[in-house]
Amino acid sequence: MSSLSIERGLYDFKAVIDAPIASYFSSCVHCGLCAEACLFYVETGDPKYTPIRKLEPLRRVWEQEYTIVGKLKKLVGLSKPVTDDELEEWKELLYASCTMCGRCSQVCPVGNDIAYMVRKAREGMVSSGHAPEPLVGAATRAVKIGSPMGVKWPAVQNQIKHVEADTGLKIPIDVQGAEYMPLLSSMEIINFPEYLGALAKIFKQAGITWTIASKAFEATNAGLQIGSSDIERELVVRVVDEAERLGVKFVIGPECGHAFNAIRWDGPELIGRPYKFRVLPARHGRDQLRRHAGCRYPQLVLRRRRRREQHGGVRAPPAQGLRRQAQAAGGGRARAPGDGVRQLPADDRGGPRALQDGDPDRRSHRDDRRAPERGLRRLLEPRQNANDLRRQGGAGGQREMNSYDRTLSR
Amino acid sequence: MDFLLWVRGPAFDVAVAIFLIGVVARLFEILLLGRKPLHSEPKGGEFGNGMAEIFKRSVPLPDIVKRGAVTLVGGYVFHIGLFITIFLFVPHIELINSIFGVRWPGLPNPVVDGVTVVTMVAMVVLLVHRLLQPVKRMLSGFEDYLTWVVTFLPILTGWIAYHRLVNPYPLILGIHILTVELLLIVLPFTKLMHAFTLFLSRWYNGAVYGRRGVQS
Amino acid sequence: MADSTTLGESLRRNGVSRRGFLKFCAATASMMALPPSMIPRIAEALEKARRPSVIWLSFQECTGCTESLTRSHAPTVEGLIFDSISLDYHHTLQVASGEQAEAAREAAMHENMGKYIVVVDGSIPGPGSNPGYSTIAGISNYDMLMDTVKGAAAVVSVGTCAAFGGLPKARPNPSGAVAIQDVVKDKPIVNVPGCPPIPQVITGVLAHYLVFGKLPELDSLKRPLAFYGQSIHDRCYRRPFYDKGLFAENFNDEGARKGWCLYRLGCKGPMTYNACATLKWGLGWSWPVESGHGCLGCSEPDFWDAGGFYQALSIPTSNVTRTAAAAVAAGAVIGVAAGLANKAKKSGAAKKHQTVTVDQLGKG
Amino acid sequence: MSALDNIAVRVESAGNLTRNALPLLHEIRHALARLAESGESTAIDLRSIPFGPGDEADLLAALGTGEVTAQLQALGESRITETSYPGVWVVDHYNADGQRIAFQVEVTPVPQILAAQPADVADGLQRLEAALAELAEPESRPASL
Repeated sequence: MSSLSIERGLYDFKAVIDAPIASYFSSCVHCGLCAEACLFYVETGDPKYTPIRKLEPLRRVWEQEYTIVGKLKKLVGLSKPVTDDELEEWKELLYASCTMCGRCSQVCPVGNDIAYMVRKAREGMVSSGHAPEPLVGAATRAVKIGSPMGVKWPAVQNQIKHVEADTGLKIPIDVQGAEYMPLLSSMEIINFPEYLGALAKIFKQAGITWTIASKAFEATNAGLQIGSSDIERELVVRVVDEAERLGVKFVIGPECGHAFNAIRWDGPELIGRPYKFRVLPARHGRDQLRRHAGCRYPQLVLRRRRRREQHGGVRAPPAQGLRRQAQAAGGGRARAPGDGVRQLPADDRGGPRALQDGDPDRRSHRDDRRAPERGLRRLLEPRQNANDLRRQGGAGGQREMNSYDRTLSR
Repeated sequence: MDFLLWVRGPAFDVAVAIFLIGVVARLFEILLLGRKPLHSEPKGGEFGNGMAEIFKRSVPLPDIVKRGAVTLVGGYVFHIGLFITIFLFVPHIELINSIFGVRWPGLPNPVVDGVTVVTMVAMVVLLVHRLLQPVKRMLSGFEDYLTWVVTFLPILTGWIAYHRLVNPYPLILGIHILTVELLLIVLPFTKLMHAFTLFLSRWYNGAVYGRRGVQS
Repeated sequence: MADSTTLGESLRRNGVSRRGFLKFCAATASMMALPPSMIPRIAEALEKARRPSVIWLSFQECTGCTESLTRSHAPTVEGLIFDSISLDYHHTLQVASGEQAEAAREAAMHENMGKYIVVVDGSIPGPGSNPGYSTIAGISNYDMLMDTVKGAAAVVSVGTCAAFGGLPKARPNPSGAVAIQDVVKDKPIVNVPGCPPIPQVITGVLAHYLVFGKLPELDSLKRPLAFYGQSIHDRCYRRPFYDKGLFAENFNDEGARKGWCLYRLGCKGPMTYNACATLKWGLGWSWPVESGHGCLGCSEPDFWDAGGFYQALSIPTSNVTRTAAAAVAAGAVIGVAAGLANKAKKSGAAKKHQTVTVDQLGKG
Repeated sequence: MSALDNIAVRVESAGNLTRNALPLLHEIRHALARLAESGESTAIDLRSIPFGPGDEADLLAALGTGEVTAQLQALGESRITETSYPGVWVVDHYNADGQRIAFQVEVTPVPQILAAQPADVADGLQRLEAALAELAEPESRPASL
């Protein structure tokens, strides 16, 4: 077992470059439109946040290794190799400045899926030892303890007791042959135990058998967040093993976009076979969504930071409407299933995703005490009108952005 | 005249050969990197959605229309103008007909002339924007300016040749053809390759979304 | 032989009235493609003009140029021009032959040393090729040319063969033909290309020399600007159809009958500089485009090798389709080879991948 | 000619389509204006204009025929016609074989070629005087030889 190194990183860069990535890099015309879609750029105005630039190391590896001209340039010593220092510099761009919300992938006029490439580039970042510390910690906790936030099974058991007491319903645990197996995020366990109660009520009403798996209750996949297939696979396998051992028909993914993505889409590719069960999203009907407006989380965080700086470290009172705009980053490691008035529904592809690193500024999110109920109420309406959803998720996002801008510029 | 014969003859052959070898080789180079077989249960169609995305991507998302106005408007004008000047000018149609055996009616020359001017203006605006806008300036390197020049020159020289602003005509016509040959040679090995890979990229993007059941 | 009589005297002696002289000047202006406002200057100059001696050499040619010239040799007006020059040697037209003819040439050269004009039609086998390919009286074309131009005031290359090499120079150029300007470097040269040139253009150039005593203004290919200053395309009466995008698609369609533009049928008008569209042929009767056939570009260098006469100007001269097919095949081979190499590299890199564990991460 | 007419392919009404006479009429209008304002004469060489079939007829029809028609016999025939626009003349020169050698529109009060030329006048005067002298002194003639 060797330690992480730039060589390992470069091998992984080479290994992850596939036909789509080669096509994406070949297609980029440096039009800069992805920047206009990236909240990190929009909020700071700093061009270094231009999404495609975040992939510069990966692009250079592609050019030098997989293109005719690049190989020739390398041969005559015209190309600049990707170095350890450079990757360290890019750590901020590939992690702290990207939520993989995918807005850039949606606006790119040539159709480049930039978020996909960011995910792939992180593989090399991890194996070259350039993953950020907080995510390393989260991944370590996820693998060693079972949850990125360090929530252990006894803590879950404890919450279950409370929920059972509150609702008078039994929460089934490790029931062989149950039909449904919901996954929980740490946030849901610790901050929003109502979620569990709501699930119990729904399943009771529906008369469906279900179970929580004591060895695979955690939905959050820190492997996806840090960008390591190996760790992601390890965490997925836990769920798959338990689900298949218990023989459930359905695993319910969480509201969190990352977590759902990991179990729903990445999982089968990581283990190299289809599941023996199906994965469902926590809420149906999102397939109807059109393009989503993107993750608002960084906007919030960045503006808050700026505000703090401007006020000499004293935190200014949040402008009215700020909370309203606090759209979910999709759960991730720090978010509840819903908070703001206009929770942006995640789509099945993953939707809004959590901020990977940096200052999640959790407290600000929890300022809104009503949020849990709102989130739950939504959850309890499993089939919303599709048009309604579209409005919220599509054009609604733009409207919000405008009203938000107005609020702040006042 | 010797020059015109050279650019219409051997030089054109060489340019077309390099262009086609480059494009085909590049496409194989890209496609052969392959994609991993997928095991997750698909939620929607991959192929159809990918194909649809090729067209749908041409419509910009309302989110960035305002912020990216110069790029979008300039880009649209320039690309449509390029299409018209290349494919709807009668001498060009004849050229295509001689190689591929298909022809179609062209536009009246004064129309193409006007479009050419608009196209050039759009390109100059885009260049200035590239030089001034921080993101574009940061992203831009030698290749970006090179490709601008090799794209602009054929339009400019063609326009000059049409208006006979340089005499004798065979000279300027020859220069025009030579600049096109330059463009052909440069295209496969620069970002101009997006003229082809754009379809791949849009398809891949649309396919991923489609497979996951997301309408785009 | 040249004499010291001026043209004005010569005309008056022939009983031509002043009105007739003015009419002659108008015709001369028109022939030289000069505007009517030049007529008084022409009259003034013609008064004083003296007859130059002209030696006409014919080399690798078809006599088409001479045929064309004789068509301009109509009695009276143009005739007067030729009455005013002294055509001392023209082996097709002169009565004398053999040694007598060559003696006439040499005599003209001696008498007018430094003042005579040499008109050449036809190309010559270049200095590097077999001189036996074309000889006159046992003298190679090259030797005769160089010998004759030695004492010339100017050289007029009549026809595309003399001006640019012409059909003898067409690929593969078996006789190693070259244009006159390729070998005559130290004399003023006027090229009057065309296959053949318009007769008025030939006489127009001579008239210009006669009237003004110097060569006309020339373009970069040494063609008189007065006749070759504008392209056929720019002076074509069918130009409006080109601009409107109305083209004949074949020689028997509606467009052809309506007299639409012949660009698509291979008209080389846009790249051809000549006066056909205005002077026309057959004393202004018609010209190729008016007769429904595209311009062949005969007054341009290498027109015979400039692609098919019936292919549009924008069409490449080589077989691009074949090149394209070969290039696609070659591209596929190169691309597959490069792609397979890439694939091998990629799977090699994937094999080198070592599983990342959180323990490693911690140490990272 | 009837045999030629039987050939299916012929140019149909191309003159009406090309309308090259129109810009020329404008040019003549400007020349006429100059003549009216400053007395400046203009001559346009019609053989340097790219006429299509029918264009010449169009132009002449548009100009029409005016009050003066003159014929000149010098080195062949010349026809000088005033058009329906006074001051605009069509001057058409032919050689002895009836081939056109020059063809102009002149915008001028009287085409110069119509006026008797000073040299010819002088010559005429000489000849007239000689003729008169001959009439007056018929006997002296042989002596002068």
